Amino acid sequence: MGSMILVTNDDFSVDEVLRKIRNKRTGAIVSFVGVVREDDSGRKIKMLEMETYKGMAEKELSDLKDKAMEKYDLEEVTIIHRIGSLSPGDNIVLIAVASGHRKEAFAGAEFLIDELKKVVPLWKKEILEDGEVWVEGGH
Amino acid sequence: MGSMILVTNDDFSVDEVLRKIRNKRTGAIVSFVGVVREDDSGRKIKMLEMETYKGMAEKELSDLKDKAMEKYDLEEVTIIHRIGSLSPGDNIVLIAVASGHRKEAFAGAEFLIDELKKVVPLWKKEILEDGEVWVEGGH
Amino acid sequence: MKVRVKLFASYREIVGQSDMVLELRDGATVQMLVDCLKNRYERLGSLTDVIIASVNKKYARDDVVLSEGDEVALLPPVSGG
Amino acid sequence: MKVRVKLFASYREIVGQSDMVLELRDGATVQMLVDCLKNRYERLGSLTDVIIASVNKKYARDDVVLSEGDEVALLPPVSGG
Repeated sequence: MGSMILVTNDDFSVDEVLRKIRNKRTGAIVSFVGVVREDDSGRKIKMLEMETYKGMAEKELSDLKDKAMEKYDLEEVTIIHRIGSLSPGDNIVLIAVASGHRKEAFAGAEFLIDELKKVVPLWKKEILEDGEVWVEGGH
Repeated sequence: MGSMILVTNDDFSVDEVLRKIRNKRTGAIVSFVGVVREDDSGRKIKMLEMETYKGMAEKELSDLKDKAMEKYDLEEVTIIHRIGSLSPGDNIVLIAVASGHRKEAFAGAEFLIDELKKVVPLWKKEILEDGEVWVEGGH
Repeated sequence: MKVRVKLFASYREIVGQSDMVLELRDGATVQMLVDCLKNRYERLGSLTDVIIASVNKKYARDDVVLSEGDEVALLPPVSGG
Repeated sequence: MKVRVKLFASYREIVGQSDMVLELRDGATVQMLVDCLKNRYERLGSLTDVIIASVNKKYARDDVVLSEGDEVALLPPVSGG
């Protein structure tokens, strides 16, 4: 079992995740990495603070993983979401999906990041040049 | 410029590519990694031999990159395709697409791998338990 | 009965604390707890009509009846990823 | 005139070599070169009706007229990725 769910302060290695996630039937691995933008719709970002509801976030991510694996024909799914202080250019989230074929892997990865932004208890505060703002609603 | 086109015998580091490909506007990086399956539609694969038309493959990949960047709103595109002898579980190809937002990144990456399989002069020979076969047509 | 309340992100900042214990009458629902906090913290009430809540780390509807010792969280619109 | 011919994958195996130089009459097209090779190598002719070709590393239509020194490649259906 190469699947994993993790909410953590630490950065991740995509190479390591991709090495663990593959099995004998894996032909395609699609991954999504979310990155802290320096410029978000005109707002100049100095820093991001990510907050989570520990325990519930992991449970919601795990439910999403199960839903995606059933909905698409996926072999393995790993989701890592970072919390704490992040700077522009830093990784925020990794979604990696291994499947026999690429269509399912693309569809599964896109489904997972779309749903993550809707239901998983994670909150993003942008620290700007001139103040701070809680981002509301996935985008 | 974090974009790159490469046809090579060597394996690649996704972490390294993802580090180089991001810029200040990058919010999403979608990557596709093709992997040698051990079992391809019932055929038990011992080895893969990838052959290319050197020069033309790079030109076709570069054209595809330009096409994708124009068609979708992409910041950077890196494509690495391996040639030579590959074993089950090995990486074959990496497509990494950096964009401001995820929808374009997903669409761009899927477009690139679909087109790569149609037009780029690369050929795959499967070495099976009981013989060998040139794979014809992307799948 | 006593329930534990957890507050996150903008709600936490408005209320000024991330954790509290509330004393509610037996049979109280999620909606009643939310209304009680909206009354106590004016800015929470004016911020939004609908507040999403969880009970024991599961999303819960307004009409869920609470029990002694439940952990209820008020969840601002999420923005992960 | 002389053109250089390159063969890949299954075509290379059928013909038994990856490179050759062909002498063609002036004004010869891609189609004529392909037909010439199909005649010379029977299995190439029986394998497929249509053979995709490139001239100087660009995909080329059958009716492209060749020039002295061109590099023409016969490309089996690709299977990268």
